[in-house]
Amino acid sequence: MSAHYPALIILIPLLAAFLNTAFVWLDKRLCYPTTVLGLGGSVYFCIRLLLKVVGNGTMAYHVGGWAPPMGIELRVDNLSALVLLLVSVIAFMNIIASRKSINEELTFKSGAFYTIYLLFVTGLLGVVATADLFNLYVLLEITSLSAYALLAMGNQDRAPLASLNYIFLGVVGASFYLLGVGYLYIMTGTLNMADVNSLLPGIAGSSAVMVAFVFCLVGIWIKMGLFPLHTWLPNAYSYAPVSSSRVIAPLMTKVMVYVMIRMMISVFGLDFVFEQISLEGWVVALASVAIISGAVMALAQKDLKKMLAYIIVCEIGYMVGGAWLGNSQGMTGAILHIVNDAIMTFALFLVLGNIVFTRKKTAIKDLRGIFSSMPWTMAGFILVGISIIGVPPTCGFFSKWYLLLGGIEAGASFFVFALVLSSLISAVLVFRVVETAFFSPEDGGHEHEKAALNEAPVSMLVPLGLTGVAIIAVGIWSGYIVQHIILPFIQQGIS
Amino acid sequence: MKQLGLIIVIICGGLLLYATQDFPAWGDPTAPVHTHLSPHFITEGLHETGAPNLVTAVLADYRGYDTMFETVVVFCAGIACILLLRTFVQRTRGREYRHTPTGVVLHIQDPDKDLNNPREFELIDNMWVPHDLIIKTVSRMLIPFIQIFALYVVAHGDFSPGGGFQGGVIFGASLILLALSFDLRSSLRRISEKMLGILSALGVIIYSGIGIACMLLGGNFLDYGRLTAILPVDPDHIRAMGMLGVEIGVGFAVMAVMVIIYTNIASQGRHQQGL
Amino acid sequence: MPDLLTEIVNKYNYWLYIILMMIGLYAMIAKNNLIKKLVGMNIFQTAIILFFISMGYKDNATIPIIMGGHGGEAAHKTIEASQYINPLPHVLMLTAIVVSVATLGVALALIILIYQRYQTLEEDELRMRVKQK
Amino acid sequence: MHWPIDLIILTLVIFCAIAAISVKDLLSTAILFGAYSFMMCLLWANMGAVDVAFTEASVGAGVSSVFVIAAVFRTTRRTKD
Repeated sequence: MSAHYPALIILIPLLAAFLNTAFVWLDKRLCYPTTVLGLGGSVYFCIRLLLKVVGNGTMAYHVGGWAPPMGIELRVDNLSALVLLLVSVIAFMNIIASRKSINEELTFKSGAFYTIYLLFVTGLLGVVATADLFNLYVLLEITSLSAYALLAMGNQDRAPLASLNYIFLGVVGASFYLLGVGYLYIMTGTLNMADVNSLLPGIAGSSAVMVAFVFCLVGIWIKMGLFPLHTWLPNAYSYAPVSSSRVIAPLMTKVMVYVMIRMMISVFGLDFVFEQISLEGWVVALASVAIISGAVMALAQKDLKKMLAYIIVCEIGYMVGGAWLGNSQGMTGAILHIVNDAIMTFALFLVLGNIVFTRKKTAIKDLRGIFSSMPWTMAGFILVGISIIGVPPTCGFFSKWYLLLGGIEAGASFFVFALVLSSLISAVLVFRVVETAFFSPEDGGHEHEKAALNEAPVSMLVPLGLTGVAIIAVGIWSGYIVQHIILPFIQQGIS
Repeated sequence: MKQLGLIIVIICGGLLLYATQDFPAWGDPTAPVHTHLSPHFITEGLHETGAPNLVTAVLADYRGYDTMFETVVVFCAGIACILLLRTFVQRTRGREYRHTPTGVVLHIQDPDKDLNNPREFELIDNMWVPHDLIIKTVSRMLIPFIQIFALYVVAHGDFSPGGGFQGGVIFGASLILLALSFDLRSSLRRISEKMLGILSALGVIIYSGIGIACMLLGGNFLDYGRLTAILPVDPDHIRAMGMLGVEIGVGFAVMAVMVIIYTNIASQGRHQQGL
Repeated sequence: MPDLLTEIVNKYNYWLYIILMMIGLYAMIAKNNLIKKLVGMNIFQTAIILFFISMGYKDNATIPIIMGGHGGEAAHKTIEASQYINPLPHVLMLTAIVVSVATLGVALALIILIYQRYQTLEEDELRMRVKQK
Repeated sequence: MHWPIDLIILTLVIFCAIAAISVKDLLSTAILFGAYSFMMCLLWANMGAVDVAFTEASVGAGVSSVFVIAAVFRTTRRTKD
C-alpha cells in the first residue's frame, strides 16, 4: 500500500473531480462533500508520504510498471514531499473557508467550480511529483488551464480580459518550456530528469543545451511572474473572485519556484548552472530589481487586493535571488521561503476574503474602523504583517535570515540592500493599513456603528486561526525543517 | 508595441538559430534522438504491448500517464467553458412557434407553458433562419457514415493510424455537423447537455478506473498486464485490450467535450440557437 | 561558404520552423485584434509541433506501424530499429495538439465574454473602454 | 519523403500563416487558419507522422476552425489590422 502513495495523492483529487462532474447533473448536494473528501484524502496521504520520505529516503513510482527511461516515473524526495504537503493543506483549508462565498457568488455553477478547483490542485500535485520533463508540461497546462477559468469567472467586469492576457503570456511561457525540453531531447534523446542529468556531462559546452536552459528558465519565469514578465499577475489576481485567487496566488508562483529549483538541481545540475552558464550575477541583480520594484509598486496602490498582488511580485524576487546566490545558505533560504511565503500569502488572502465577504469593499480608505468591527481578522492581519516584515518569532524572519546570510556570503551587496529595503517598505505597508483600520475615526463618528461587531463567519475564521498558528509554529520549528528536510536535499543535489 | 515585438522576435529567433548549429543533421539515423530510447520502442514495442501501431503503443502504454492527463486537459477545457459561458436566462414573455408540417405560426404568451408536441414546432426568434432542404438531406445522409468511421478509428487504433482521440473528435464533429445543418436545439434533443456532461466524466472515469483496477489487482497504476486476472484474454494480448479500453474512454470524453465547447461558444452559453 | 550551404541544406526544416514560430510570436505581441492574437498563438504552437516532428524524422525509414504486425507473423522475426521512424515525438505532439485545442476553446470562451461586456475586440479600444467604466 | 514536396509545402505554410494574420477580415482569418492547419497536416504526413497528421486534420483543420468561426459569428468580423 505505502508504495502507491505517490500515485494516490494525485489520483484521489482527480477521481473526486470526475465524480463531482457526474454529481453536478445527478445530485448537486453531493458535490461539496466529494470535494472535501478528495482534498482531505490527499492531505492524509501527503502527511504519510512526508513521514515516509523523511524516514526512508526518496520514493520512486513507475507508472504502468515500465522502468524509468521508457515509462514515466514519479519521484518524491524531501523537497517535493514538503511542497506536496504545503499544496494539499492550503487547498484543503481554502475549500473549507470559501464554501459560503462560493454558494453566494455561483449558486448554480458551484459544481463546475469545485471540479475545476480539484483539477487545479491535481495539476499542482502532479507537477511536484513527476520526474518526467514532458509530463511536467502536460500537468502544467492542466494547472494553467484551470487557473485561467478560475480567475475569469465571477462578476467582475475586467476579469475575463485580465485572464485572457494571462492566457497569452502563459501559453508563451509553457511553449518556451516545451521548446527547451525539445532542445534537450534532440541533444540527449531522453525525457526522464535523472537520465538527462546523467547524459548532460557527455555533451558539455553545447550551445543547444545552453539555449534549452535559457528557454526553460524564461518559460518558468513567465509562469511565475518574475519582475519584467509579471505584467499579467496583478490584474489577474485582483479582479478574480477571492475564493479562487486565494488558492492560485500562494500556490501557483511557489510551485513554479519549486520547478525552477528542480530544473537547476535535478535536471541541469548545479555544476552546469553555476560553472558553465554563470548567469548568476545577472539573475540576482534582476531578482533584486524585482524585489525593489514590487515593493515600491505595492506602496503606490490604493486598493488592498492590488497591494497584495504586488507583494507577491516582490516575494518572488526573494526566492529567485536566493536560489541563484550559488551557496547552500541562499538555497536553504529560498526553499524555506517557498513554505513560509505560501503560508503568509494564504493568510493575507484569507484576511482579504473575510473583508470582501463582510464589507464588499477593498480600497484601503474604506477600511476605516474595521478593527472594531472585525477584531479577529485584523489580529490575523497584524500577525501576518509582522511575519512579512520579518520579526523573530514568526516564520518570515528565518527565511529572510538565511537569505541575508547567503547574500553576504556571496558578496551580493545589492541583493542584501534590496532585502533590507523591502522589509522597511513592508513595515510601512502594514502600518498604513493598520493605521487606517485602527486609528482613523469613522466618518461622521457614529458611536454605535463603531462598536457593532460584524465579523466573518466561523468557517472563515478557523482557517485564518490555523494559518496564524502555522506561521508561528513553522517559525519555531524552522531549525528542524532545515536540518531534516532541506539540508539533506541540498546535499543530495551537490553530490 | 510593433518595435517591441520585432525586438523580442529577433532576439528569440537569433538564439534559436544560434542553437541549431549544434543539432545533428536532419534525418540522420545516428542522432541521439534515434539511438537512445526509440530503438527499444521500435524493436520491443510489438512484443511487449501487442500493438503494431507503435504510436498507440507508446501513447497508451509506455506513456499512458501522459495520455490520461491529456484527456483531463480536454475535460478541463469543457468544464471551463461551462463555468465561464453557461448562463440560465429567464424565458421571455412572448414566444412564437412555427408548426413545421403546416407552416402555421403560434404565439404563446404564458412564459411557463410548454408545447405538447415540441418535435413538430420550431422556435422563431431574431436568430431564426429557414432551413435548407439540400443541406439537411446531405447531412442526414453523411452523419451515419461519419459516425461509423469514427467508431472504426477508435476500435482500429492499435493497428492503423487513429485512436480514441481522433475517433472522438470525428464523432463530435458529426454531432456538430448536425447542429450546424439543423439547429442547436435539434442536436441537443438527441444528446442532451446532461448526457454530454455525464459522458465526459464517464470517459475519464473509464481511463482512470482501468488504471485503478490494475492497482487493486496488485500492479502499479495503469499496469495493464494485471488485468489477466479479470479478463479472459490471452496474456499476449492483454496489454492491447487494456489500451482499447482506455481509448474508448478517451473517445467518450473527447466526443462529449467537443460538443460542449461548440454549443457553449455558438450559443454564447444560452443553448438556444446555434449558428 | 560551402560549409554554410551544407549547414542550410541539412537543417532547412529547423530554420523554417523558427521563421514560422517568429511569425506567430510577432502576431501575439504586435497585433491589435484578440482573435488575430489567438491565431498567432496557434501558429506559434504548431511551429513547435513541427520542430518535434522534424526531429523524429529518419532517412530511409517508414511510418511507425510494424508491417504484418497484425496476426502475429511479425512476432517471430526481428525488427530493425532503422526501418521505422521514431514514434516518441509523435506521441508527445499528439498531446501538444490536444493541449492547444483545449486552450483555444477556453480562450474563445473568454473572448465571447469580453465582447459581451465591451462590444469590441480591438485592444486599444478595449483599453479606452476599461478606463471609461 | 521527397524534399521538393516538403519545401513547397513549407513555403505554402509560411504564406498561409502570414496571410492569416494580415488579412483584414476575421472570417478570412479563420478560413486561412484552417488552410494553414491542413497544409501543416500534409507536411507531417509527408514526414511519416501519420497519427499526428490525422489528429491535426480532424482537430486543427476541422474542429478548431469551426470554433473560431463560431466565435467570429458571435462577436464581430471587423478588425483594424
